[in-house]
Amino acid sequence: MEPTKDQLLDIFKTMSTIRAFESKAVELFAAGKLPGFVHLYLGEEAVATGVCANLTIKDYITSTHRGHGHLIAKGGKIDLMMAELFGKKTGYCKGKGGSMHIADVDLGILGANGIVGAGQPISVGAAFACKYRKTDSVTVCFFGDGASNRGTFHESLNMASVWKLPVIFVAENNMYGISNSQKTSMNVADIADRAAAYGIPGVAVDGNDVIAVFEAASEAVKRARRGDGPTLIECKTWRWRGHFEGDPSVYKKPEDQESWLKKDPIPRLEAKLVDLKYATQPELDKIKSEIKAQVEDAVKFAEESALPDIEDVLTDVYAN
Amino acid sequence: MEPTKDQLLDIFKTMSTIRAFESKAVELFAAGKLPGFVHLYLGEEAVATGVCANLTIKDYITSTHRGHGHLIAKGGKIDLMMAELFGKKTGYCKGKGGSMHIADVDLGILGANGIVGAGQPISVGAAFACKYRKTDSVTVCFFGDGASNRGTFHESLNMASVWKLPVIFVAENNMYGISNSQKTSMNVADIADRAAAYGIPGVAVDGNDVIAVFEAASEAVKRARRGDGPTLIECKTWRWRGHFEGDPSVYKKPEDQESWLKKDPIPRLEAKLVDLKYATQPELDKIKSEIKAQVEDAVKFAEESALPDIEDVLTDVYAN
Amino acid sequence: MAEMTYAEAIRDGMRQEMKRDRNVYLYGEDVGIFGGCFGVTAGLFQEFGPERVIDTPITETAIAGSAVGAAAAGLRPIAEIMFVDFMGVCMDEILNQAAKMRYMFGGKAKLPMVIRTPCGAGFSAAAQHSQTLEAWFTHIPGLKVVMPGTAADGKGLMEAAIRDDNPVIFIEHKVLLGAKGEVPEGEYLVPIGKADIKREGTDVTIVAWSLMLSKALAAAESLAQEGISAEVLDPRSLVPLDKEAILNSVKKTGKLVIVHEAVRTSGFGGEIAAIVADEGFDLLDAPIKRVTAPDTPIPFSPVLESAYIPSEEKIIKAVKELF
Amino acid sequence: MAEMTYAEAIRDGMRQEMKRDRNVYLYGEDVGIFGGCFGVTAGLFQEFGPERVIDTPITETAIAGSAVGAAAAGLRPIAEIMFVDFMGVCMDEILNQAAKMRYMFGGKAKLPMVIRTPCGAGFSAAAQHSQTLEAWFTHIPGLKVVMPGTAADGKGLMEAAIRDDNPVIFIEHKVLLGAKGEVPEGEYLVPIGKADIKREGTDVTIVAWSLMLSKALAAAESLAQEGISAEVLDPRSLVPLDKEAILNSVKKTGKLVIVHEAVRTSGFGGEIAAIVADEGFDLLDAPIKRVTAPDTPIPFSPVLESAYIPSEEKIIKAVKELF
Ligand SMILES: Cc1ncc(C[n+]2csc(CCOP(=O)(O)OP(=O)(O)O)c2C)c(N)n1
Ligand SMILES: Cc1ncc(C[n+]2csc(CCOP(=O)(O)OP(=O)(O)O)c2C)c(N)n1
Ligand SMILES: [Mg+2]
Ligand SMILES: [Mg+2]
Repeated sequence: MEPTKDQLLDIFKTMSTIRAFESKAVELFAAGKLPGFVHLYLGEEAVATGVCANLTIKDYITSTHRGHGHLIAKGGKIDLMMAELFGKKTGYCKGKGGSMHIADVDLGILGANGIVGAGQPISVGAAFACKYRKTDSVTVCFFGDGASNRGTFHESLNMASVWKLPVIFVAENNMYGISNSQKTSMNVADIADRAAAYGIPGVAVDGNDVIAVFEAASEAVKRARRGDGPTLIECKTWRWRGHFEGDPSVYKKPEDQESWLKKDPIPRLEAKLVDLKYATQPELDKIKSEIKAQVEDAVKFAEESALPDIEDVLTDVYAN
Repeated sequence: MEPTKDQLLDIFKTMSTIRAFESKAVELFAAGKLPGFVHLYLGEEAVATGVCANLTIKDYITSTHRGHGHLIAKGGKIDLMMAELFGKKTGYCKGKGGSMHIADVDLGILGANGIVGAGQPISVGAAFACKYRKTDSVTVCFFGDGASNRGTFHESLNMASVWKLPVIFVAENNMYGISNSQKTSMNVADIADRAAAYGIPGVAVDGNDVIAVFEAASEAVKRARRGDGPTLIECKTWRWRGHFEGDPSVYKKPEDQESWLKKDPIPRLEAKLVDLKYATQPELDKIKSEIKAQVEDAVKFAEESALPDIEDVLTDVYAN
Repeated sequence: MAEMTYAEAIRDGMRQEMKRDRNVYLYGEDVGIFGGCFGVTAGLFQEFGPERVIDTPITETAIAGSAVGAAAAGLRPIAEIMFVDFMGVCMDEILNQAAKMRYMFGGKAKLPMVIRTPCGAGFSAAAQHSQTLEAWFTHIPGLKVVMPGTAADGKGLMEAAIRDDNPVIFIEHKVLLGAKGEVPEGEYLVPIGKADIKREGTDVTIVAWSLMLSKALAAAESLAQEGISAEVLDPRSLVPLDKEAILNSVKKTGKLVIVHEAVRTSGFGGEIAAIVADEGFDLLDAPIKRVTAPDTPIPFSPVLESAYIPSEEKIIKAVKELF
Repeated sequence: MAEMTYAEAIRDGMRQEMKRDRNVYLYGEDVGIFGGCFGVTAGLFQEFGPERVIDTPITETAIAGSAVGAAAAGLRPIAEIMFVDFMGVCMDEILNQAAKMRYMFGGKAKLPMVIRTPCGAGFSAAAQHSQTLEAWFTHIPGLKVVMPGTAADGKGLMEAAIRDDNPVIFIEHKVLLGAKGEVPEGEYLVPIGKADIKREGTDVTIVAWSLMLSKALAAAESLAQEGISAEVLDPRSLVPLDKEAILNSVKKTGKLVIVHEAVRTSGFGGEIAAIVADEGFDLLDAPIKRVTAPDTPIPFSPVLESAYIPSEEKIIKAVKELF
């Protein structure tokens, strides 16, 4: 199903928010303000956004180490996220989790995850819960091309398939797992082809074309809500930055980087919006600068927030 | 490639040895002479035999909890095996391993294995060693339909494929993993179809037709020796007995059991041998009774062997 | 009270909670029609149906990982891992997901899940099907670790584990499954974190759990005949550990022997010894002894296996070394 | 002697053995061109080529499992697991295959393999990238467990680990990677199983390894200024453990403090305490103290993380409690 005008404008806002958030994170990391590892989603905005535009607050997602985009697309609050990146008490996890562990269970966000592939079986469990309760909620599992080689992928897709669970597996093929090219890590061109091993539909789309992503996800979500089981969607995209901030990406070919930068999903969407007369370029530019201001506010919130109390080390280990 | 007369007669002997060994194990277990778990290969003899007839002593295999057939087919000595089943000092593992851990590294048998799927990555490592050393040895990895759902399957086939390793993955689809039907454990009819997920050939054969198994394995072994990488072969067969001795198999349909018993691979091979005039039935019967006598000798050897010394508990933990 | 086996009691605990709360369901390999590899779940499929008693493919990683997802989404899964030996297959899910999610999320998740699994040697099942691995789980903050040694505790701790809002590793002992005991009928809860003095005594404290409890009790009987009065304390849960109960007992007896079936090095006995050697140092009037399996894999042959497993005799010997 | 960092020293140890023996090869995620996530393998790809320094897909299970197969077939793999935190993914391969194969096969296999992996907090890498999990491996008979605390030991133990015919878990500390020290050039072997007294003293024994060694040494310096003479003992390998060296030191000092970065409960400190509380009970004139991380996952925020990691101050405090 094609996105409506409202949907497409929302998609634009979400992609722009991710772009602004991540661009700010580049700066903040370089300025030494963000502790730990930071893995950015720049260039991949269309994937999370196109998929999550099909979800409601009652649906679940599992995310990865490269999670900011997924979280924003699922409704995560950028001030709480930013405060978490800063390790502040007001952050999503009270400063205990950091970039790789941001979660908002009330929004159905079952967490970024520092373990490659770990979200896959978790998504199966969340989808099981929805089916068990006879709701029509679905779960989306985001993971990378690298994660597609982990055993968790196989066990999770198999289990989801035999139990016909409402889960959509979204392989974000950004061509690399750290320094390892997808081409040398697997002997199939399309990760989507692996769906056949589980008797489920598999579809590969241009992950920089948000409408293509939206449409594929829309099909898969409908199928899942209908009770027809999982789908594997592969979105081909490109990680603009190093694996983490600080990685000079020596393993990438400059010409590849260059050609992918030209496929930036945001101008592409803007052209479409203008073309469809859903908005004028000045309107879009205005939205973008509003979003940038929101991100600045989030940074301000984070910077002004208090650090966690030392005693907090010991709390939140057990419930009750 | 079709098996030669000599090969076919050898195959007959091997299958008959497995049959006799396992039939004896049924008796011995019922008589309380075999401690621990015993998982029998009755009815599946054509798989291990047809595959291993293509191997030499320099090739490797990894086996499973249901390993007696693989071990015999790869040249394992039935007296040392039997003594191990009895937990005797003269057994393959000095009584320390038992049925699930019999190994003969000098014969290239890297062990039966109590962990479902564990042989898969081990086989990849052995195949890697052969390639690294630039020998033309290959490794065969036997595992069940149930094991085809484990994460190890995925990681191993993927790694073997991207590194073009000389390994042949043999899925013994005996239709059950303990009580779980293959049909409800995976959503594909043929396990062989999963080969496509790794860009390697996959072939499904009648696992009760030893010639079909031989031919498929022959192709795969040639391919591996040539340096063209792994193959997945699925052999459809049936486990005659319960999962382990003592399991009444309530989950099997009697009519399925009955129809599969009729597909006994040994009479089928006998008919072929007679047909091809490679042997007369009386000659074959004579071979079978000789083999039975050998198995009786193995039992005698095992029964007369000494138990391990208590002090042996503490030895063989570390080399040196 | 009713006489039941340990297996029946644990099953009854599951049944009580499944009747009480529809969010509780049970799944694992062959737990349905087959009734579980050791029959612990027999009959539950018939009673609760295929929606709540579910066979899985052979995929421990997906079993444990999906329990995390289901619990985070509000269910209360009981997942069976057929042997504790197979926990290595799903350790990441236990270590990095189940145990840490709540803390990493700043307290904003609840993971009410139980992983049931049997441990122990005694059936000549050899090195990959006979281990006792509780120490690993006790080294993972965020988990609770429960190891009942009697039928009644099996039931009461199972009900408590299911109601607990944290991931609980519930370790059953294969050799105990057929052991009978008096078990309260209907709802029955044993608090997690409270030790039980299974036998009072004045001369030495023996701490033992799971199967070793019964061996310690038998040893205590023999010792009584020789004039040594042993107190036998069953911690029942290792995390949380009822440290006070142990220290109180040592205060009375001045001597401590710890018995476990796991291999010696880095077994949970070391933790208990370390606690007492610190906080109870002044209470001790003799070295702390541990009776454990040796540092070897578990051998197959029955003669070797029975030499391997800690025995009543070894407990008696260790106690006597202190007098 | 040459001054090198701990990372360079470990790399040099690998290089020496790779030059010496063609059966030695190195593989893991991003160990090639990328040089490893922490740069430890930088340059080895260029030196030894793609046949001997090999990038793998993200498949810890296949990495560890294939090391077992390759070792059984006669090679001497060095497999890298990028963080010790990911060991849960391949615990079955370590627990049930690598560690047990020799024993299960009645002594008829040799598994010369090294699994290298970095541990430790200090980079705000949070709960899934900062753990220190040696205790698990010490609870698995059949493995050796090595944890160098200096550059020289890093090199010497690496060479020894590669030549060892058993599976060795070689745990590097991320914070130490850049720490410099004097390291012998050329072939250099430090025997596995021999402790090293890194500082002599008479009043208290501090046992510490990996990063905690340097904190213990710093604490000892401060304590010296207050008139307390601390002996600092580095076991270097936990399995085999040089128990005699520890007992000899305690014999001299009468007091024992154990320091480790792992969480307290069931950390390896418990094992050492238990050994001394048994075999060295009469040597002790004070309780045994442990300085460890608390029983919580590792928090992200630097303020929390630094409160979490055992510090020089905490070591000093623990020692002073004994006087
Ligand atoms: C089990 C596990 N292995 C290795 C890592 C280290 N690691 C973190 S991200 C990453 C690459 C992941 O690649 P991919 O799945 O393609 O995701 P991307 O980073 O490209 O988004 C690796 C190897 C990890 N975190 N977990
Ligand atoms: C990792 C693991 N999970 C579960 C088991 C218990 N188990 C032993 S054999 C078996 C069934 C295996 O089925 P399959 O792979 O089809 O082999 P088959 O027994 O049919 O030959 C199971 C579940 C195990 N040994 N290891
Ligand atoms: Mg990627
Ligand atoms: Mg099967």
